[in-house]
Amino acid sequence: MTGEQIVFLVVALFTLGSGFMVVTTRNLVHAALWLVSTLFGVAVTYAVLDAAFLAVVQVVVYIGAIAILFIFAVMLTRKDVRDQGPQMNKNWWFGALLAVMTFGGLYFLLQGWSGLSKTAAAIPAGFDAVAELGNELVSPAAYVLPFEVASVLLVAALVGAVYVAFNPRSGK
Amino acid sequence: MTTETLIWLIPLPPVLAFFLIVLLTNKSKWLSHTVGVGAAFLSWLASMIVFFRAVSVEHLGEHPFESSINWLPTGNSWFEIGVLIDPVGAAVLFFVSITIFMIFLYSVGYHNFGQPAGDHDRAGLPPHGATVEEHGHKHVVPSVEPMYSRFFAFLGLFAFGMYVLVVSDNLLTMFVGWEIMGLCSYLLIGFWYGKESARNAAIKAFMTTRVGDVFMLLGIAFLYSATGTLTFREIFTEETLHMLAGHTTFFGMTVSGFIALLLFIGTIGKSAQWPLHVWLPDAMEGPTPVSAMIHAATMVSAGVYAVIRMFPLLTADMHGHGLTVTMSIVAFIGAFTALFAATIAVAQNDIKRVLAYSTISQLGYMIAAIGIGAYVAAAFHLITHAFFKALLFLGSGSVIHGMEHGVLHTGNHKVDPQDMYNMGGLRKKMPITFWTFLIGGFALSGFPLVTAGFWSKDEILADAFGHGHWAVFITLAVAAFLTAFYTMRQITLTFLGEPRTEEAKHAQETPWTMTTPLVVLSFFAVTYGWVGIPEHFPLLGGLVPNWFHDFVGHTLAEVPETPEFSWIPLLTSLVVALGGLTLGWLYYRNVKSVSEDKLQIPLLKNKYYFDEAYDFLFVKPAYWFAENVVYKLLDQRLIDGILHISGPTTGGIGKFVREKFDLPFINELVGDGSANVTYWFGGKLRAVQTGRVQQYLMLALVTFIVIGVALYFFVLS
Amino acid sequence: MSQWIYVGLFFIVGLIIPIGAIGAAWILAPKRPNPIKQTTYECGIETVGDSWVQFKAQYYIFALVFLVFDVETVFLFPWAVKLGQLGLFAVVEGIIFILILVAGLVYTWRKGMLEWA
Amino acid sequence: MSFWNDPLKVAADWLLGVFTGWGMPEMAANILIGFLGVLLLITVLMVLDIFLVWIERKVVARFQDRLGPNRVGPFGLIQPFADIIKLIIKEDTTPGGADKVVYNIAPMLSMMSVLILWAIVPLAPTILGVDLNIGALYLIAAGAIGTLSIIMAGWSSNNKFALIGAFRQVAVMVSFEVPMLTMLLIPTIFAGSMGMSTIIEKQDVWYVFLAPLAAVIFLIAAIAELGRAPFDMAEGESELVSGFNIEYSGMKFGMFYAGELLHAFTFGGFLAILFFGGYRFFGLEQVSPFLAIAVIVFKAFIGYWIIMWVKYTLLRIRIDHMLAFNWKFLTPLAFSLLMVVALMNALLANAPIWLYISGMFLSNVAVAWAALEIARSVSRREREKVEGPKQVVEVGH
Amino acid sequence: MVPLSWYLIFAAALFSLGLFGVLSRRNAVAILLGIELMLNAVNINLAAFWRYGNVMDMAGQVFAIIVFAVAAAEVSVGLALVISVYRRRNTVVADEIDMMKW
Repeated sequence: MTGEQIVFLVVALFTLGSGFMVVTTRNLVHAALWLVSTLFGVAVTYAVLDAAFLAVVQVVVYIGAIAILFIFAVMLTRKDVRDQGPQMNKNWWFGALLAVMTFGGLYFLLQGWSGLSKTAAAIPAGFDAVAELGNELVSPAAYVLPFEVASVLLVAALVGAVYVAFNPRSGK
Repeated sequence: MTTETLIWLIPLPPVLAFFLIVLLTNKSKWLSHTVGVGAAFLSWLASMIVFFRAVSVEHLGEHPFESSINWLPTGNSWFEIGVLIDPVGAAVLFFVSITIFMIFLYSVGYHNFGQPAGDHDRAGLPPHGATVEEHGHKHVVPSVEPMYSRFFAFLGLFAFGMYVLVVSDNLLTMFVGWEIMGLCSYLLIGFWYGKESARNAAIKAFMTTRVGDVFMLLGIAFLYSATGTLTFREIFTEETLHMLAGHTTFFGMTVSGFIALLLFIGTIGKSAQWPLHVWLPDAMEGPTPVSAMIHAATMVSAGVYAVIRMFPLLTADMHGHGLTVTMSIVAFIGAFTALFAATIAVAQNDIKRVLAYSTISQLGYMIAAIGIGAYVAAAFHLITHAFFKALLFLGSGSVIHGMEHGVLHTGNHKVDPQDMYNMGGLRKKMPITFWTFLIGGFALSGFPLVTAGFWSKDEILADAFGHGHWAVFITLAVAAFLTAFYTMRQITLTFLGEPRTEEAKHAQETPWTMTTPLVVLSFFAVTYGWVGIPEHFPLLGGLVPNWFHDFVGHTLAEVPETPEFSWIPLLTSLVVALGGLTLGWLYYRNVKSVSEDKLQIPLLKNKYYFDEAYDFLFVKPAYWFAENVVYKLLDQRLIDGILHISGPTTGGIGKFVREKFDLPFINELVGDGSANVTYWFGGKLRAVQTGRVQQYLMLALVTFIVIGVALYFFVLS
Repeated sequence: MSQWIYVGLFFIVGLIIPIGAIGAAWILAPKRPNPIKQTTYECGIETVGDSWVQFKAQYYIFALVFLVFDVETVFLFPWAVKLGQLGLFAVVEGIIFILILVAGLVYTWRKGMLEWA
Repeated sequence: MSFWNDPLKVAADWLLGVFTGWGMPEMAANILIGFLGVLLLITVLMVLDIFLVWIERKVVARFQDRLGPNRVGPFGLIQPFADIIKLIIKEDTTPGGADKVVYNIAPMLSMMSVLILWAIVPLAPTILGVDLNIGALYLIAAGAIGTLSIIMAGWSSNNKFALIGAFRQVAVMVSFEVPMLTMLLIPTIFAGSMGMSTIIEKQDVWYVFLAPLAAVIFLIAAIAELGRAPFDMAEGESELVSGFNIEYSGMKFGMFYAGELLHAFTFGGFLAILFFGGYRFFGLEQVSPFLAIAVIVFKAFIGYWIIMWVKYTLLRIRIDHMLAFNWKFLTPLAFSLLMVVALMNALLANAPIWLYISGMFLSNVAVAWAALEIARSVSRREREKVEGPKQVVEVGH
Repeated sequence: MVPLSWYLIFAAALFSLGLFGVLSRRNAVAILLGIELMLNAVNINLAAFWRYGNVMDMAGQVFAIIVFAVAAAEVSVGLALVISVYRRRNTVVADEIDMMKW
């Protein structure tokens, strides 16, 4: 077992453990904080995968913004669930069963796939993923449309969220 | 600028105007309509340049203007989209750009720009008029539309859709334009969303056309899977068509015939052909008559345009003059619609509804023409019809606008300004409207020699006769007779005689923004026919070269031959046109009010629900799944009405359809049966609808897993 | 990968130092808790209710707008890196991208959502 | 290659020899060396941090016409050590109802978020730290962890003041992060890379001369990010007592406090790197790595001093003004500047260097001038709406 | 070297965890947390396929970035909906939010 494998295993276990806490912990703020640690684990996974840009973006977007948004939302809807009462609905066992079945199904399907034991080729020297990304994002032959549409999507989300949550007409 | 670049630019100004108006200028009415009309003008200008360049090019059919760009990567090649102007496209672009520009201009006047805001107008309702004080006493004057800017925004989007449809070189972007127009027609019909009828009509129009569109999309998908391309010029090559015609698919039809049939169903929805015609009369709920005109003169033409575009596909498996299955269906639906809508139009009292049914009927003409292979004639009639029907709609709008003036003057809001029996004698009050309406009406009736309608209609009849399609020929001839009859009825009731109401006496001519389009369109309604006079026509033939046939005919790989000249169709069209007009005038010139009309006596009792009765009788076939119960009640009232409206012909057809088709088949078997089944299932499945997202998700997932496992074990292994 | 090992070392050492400092304090400092010491500090006034007060929705709005612009800049960084070699067309694309987002900001502004009140 | 030209490599080579001599695998040895290097750097930083306390107190005393610490040791130099001893032996109370785990993790994260920033700081041409090619985003990512630590501290204290303070602080931090991110894009555009060392290498002309406005906006956003005056509403003593760290005492409080000071110094360093040429100073960095380190530390101190100068000069701004200033002025300005710079960069791509520089400089000045003019006229209108002399209009006869 | 399968199984496990959260939590905010986990699992797959496929082809990373944007949009609108529902109906329990039935 090489060092990289050990790193991966540690990170994966840490991530999955945190993920398990996200879906089971009673306190929602804790759940959000566990989510942060899960996402940090995913960021480390990206780093292990040499996707440096994704790794930092993961931290910037998820931990810097999405987690904060979650915590704010929990605060704003706080009075309701508190920490008492069941946090799972009455069909939770069925949900768990389905989740396990999904994992089993995915695992089963992956087993039958030939490309599974592929190993990664070395990154070519002088390869700059960020510059390459910049190239792809604005080149008309590649992803310029998704690039622009992403901004439309973000604006739509902003406008929609502002309107839905805080439409002055609905009042308090 | 190259012509190709210019073609790319044609659709842009209206859509930019749409965004400009929606985002920036919607507070200012003046800015909004300036932007809108300016954009329409730019598109018109570009279209004219393109058109004249297209006309001056030799062999445009073989070497059309085309340019395309890569759009979507599909595996290792690209799906291309682009623009194409071939002779048909150029001819259609010509009338589309003119009518759209005229609509924009006309809307300024129609929505009372420059008038004060209404006393109690609200957004979503038609303006009710404003009180102004002048020289000490109060007047009621028309008030400006509250959602003036929004109207121009919608119009802009609509124009964008139409231009995209016309200039696109492939079915996909054409379908995009098609759907944009579908959306706009929904928005415009429901423009006065405060009125429930408008809301319902909007939904009806949207849903009905959707039925057709689903089939059209299926057709497009089928075509793509069969050929791997959606570009017209690639599909219509010898090899591709031969390949498509050589294979058979469902029901023993050839692939090309089946695809053409699916695409044609889309046209049935869009062009309001039987049995999906029901939305068009209701679409008259839109702001009269601007959007009505859009639906009637411009958008519905899109359906016909689509079929004309698909003509090579339609005829791919044709041998000699024998009609293929699909062509027979097309011809039947067209001819049937032409006759059937004409019979309805005879009994309408609402000035717009007459025109709506007339439009359905005339579109049936074109479809029938395509069905019998009269390609050029269909295109010709499409264009002449667009001109004179646009003229008629705008004219009727002008009439209504004038009548509303009278209504505001007397203050009696119970008088329906659209009912022709409230009019009469308007020729003196509204001379420009009268003369232009007369021209449009005569063109519609096919008044011999001078009007455009005559030449195009004659060409269809001649084609039907020349190729020996007797059934189509006779049906269309009867429809032409009825057309002339109801047109004259309309003109007589509206403009001739003496005013029948106080309101009609106080009607007023409309402003220049409304009359200018009328004059421009009436010019084309007359002259456009002269470009397509057959060469062998007695006396006139050969004076003007048959330019249209030559020009448009070259779109196809082989130019269709003109049928031998024969006196029979010519005499027929002369007789039906003149006969219908004379009869209509003789019949209605003495009618001072509804009560004096001997033939209309039953109408006295049933004055209002004739429209609905007809509506429900013929809506049923398309709507059997929706409104069972309601029309059962109305059915009881139908028979009397039908028998007395327009004589035994109409009544006979109605009775036949009702007794042999509707009642046993649709009502009992399909209607009630499906309703019962649906109800039963609804009752059983209600328990599943808990409204809880998580349970839905679980259910979906269980289904997914079950299907996945089943697929894995039964299909993959 | 290898450079990330050093970043990881920074994380580890960055945690070890404060843990060491706090740990030293934990070892050395006296611990004599009593209920009065453990009350929350509110300027000497008795605490009423718990710390869950009603929060302004504006906090959420600011986080929301931030999130959107945050993701936006993520798209813009690769663009900026490559900008020098891409020419005017790419610049215009980026500017369109920014303008669309600024439109969102303007909407929020016009809606009065950026006011603190 | 002597020790004086590349001390890091010489030391590393020597250590590698030592460790492998002990029978350690080479990879493990390398990691151990890295660990020691990081430990050394961070220890130096912590010591520096201790003196920052002294500097801060001395400087603020001078600003306020006082003497500052002057009893313990020469010039009061021993004072911070006394402070530390006090922090360590102070009783550490935890409020009842606090969420203990989160409460204890928060100060550590706060300190860590500052320390990890130094991973990407190039101290000299040969002492690059970790040369990540996504350096600029790393800066923001570390800031995200800092934000998180504040919200954790505020929430876990079970104290209204702390929670409100944390919320305000976070709202301010995330808000000002937008112009900051945007301004980070400008050096990125100039250098064609996000890596800090590349940005320094490319700064033959300091970017402050190319984009002075960007430097100013970055400075303002950085100050807000630090939560220092005039943007320290979150811990406004007069209403929130001390903000999110109200319940912390002893060394945990010390972590927040030291973290803040070091953070300010670090941002001084980043200001130097991004806009003032980093370790470069007229070729001085080529002479010796130690000189380069001296240069960058000196520049960082200048940045730090500016931040202090602002802090002790300006009054605290109300939170609504603060956020309005950001969203309605700074953010639109930052985006306009970004667009202008991107455009000018493309337009002047092939221009001679003097034209490029002057064009950039002038466009920056133009944007700044236009923004100020707009702000001035808008505020004049607003002021007139509230208090201005209303014109007396004669109402009709 | 870590084989590709490890990443895929890791992602599948994370996905299933998220799915469990989505299906079983009562609190709507917690459901959104679960969705975040699922989105991240997808992103791990995208990054892994990028690394183990042709590195020069950036499609994997571009998609991952777009997933970031989608996740941001999803969270902002999702939480806004939750807050909106909370303000009107004073509940964030998913089972009680069943207005869609009518």
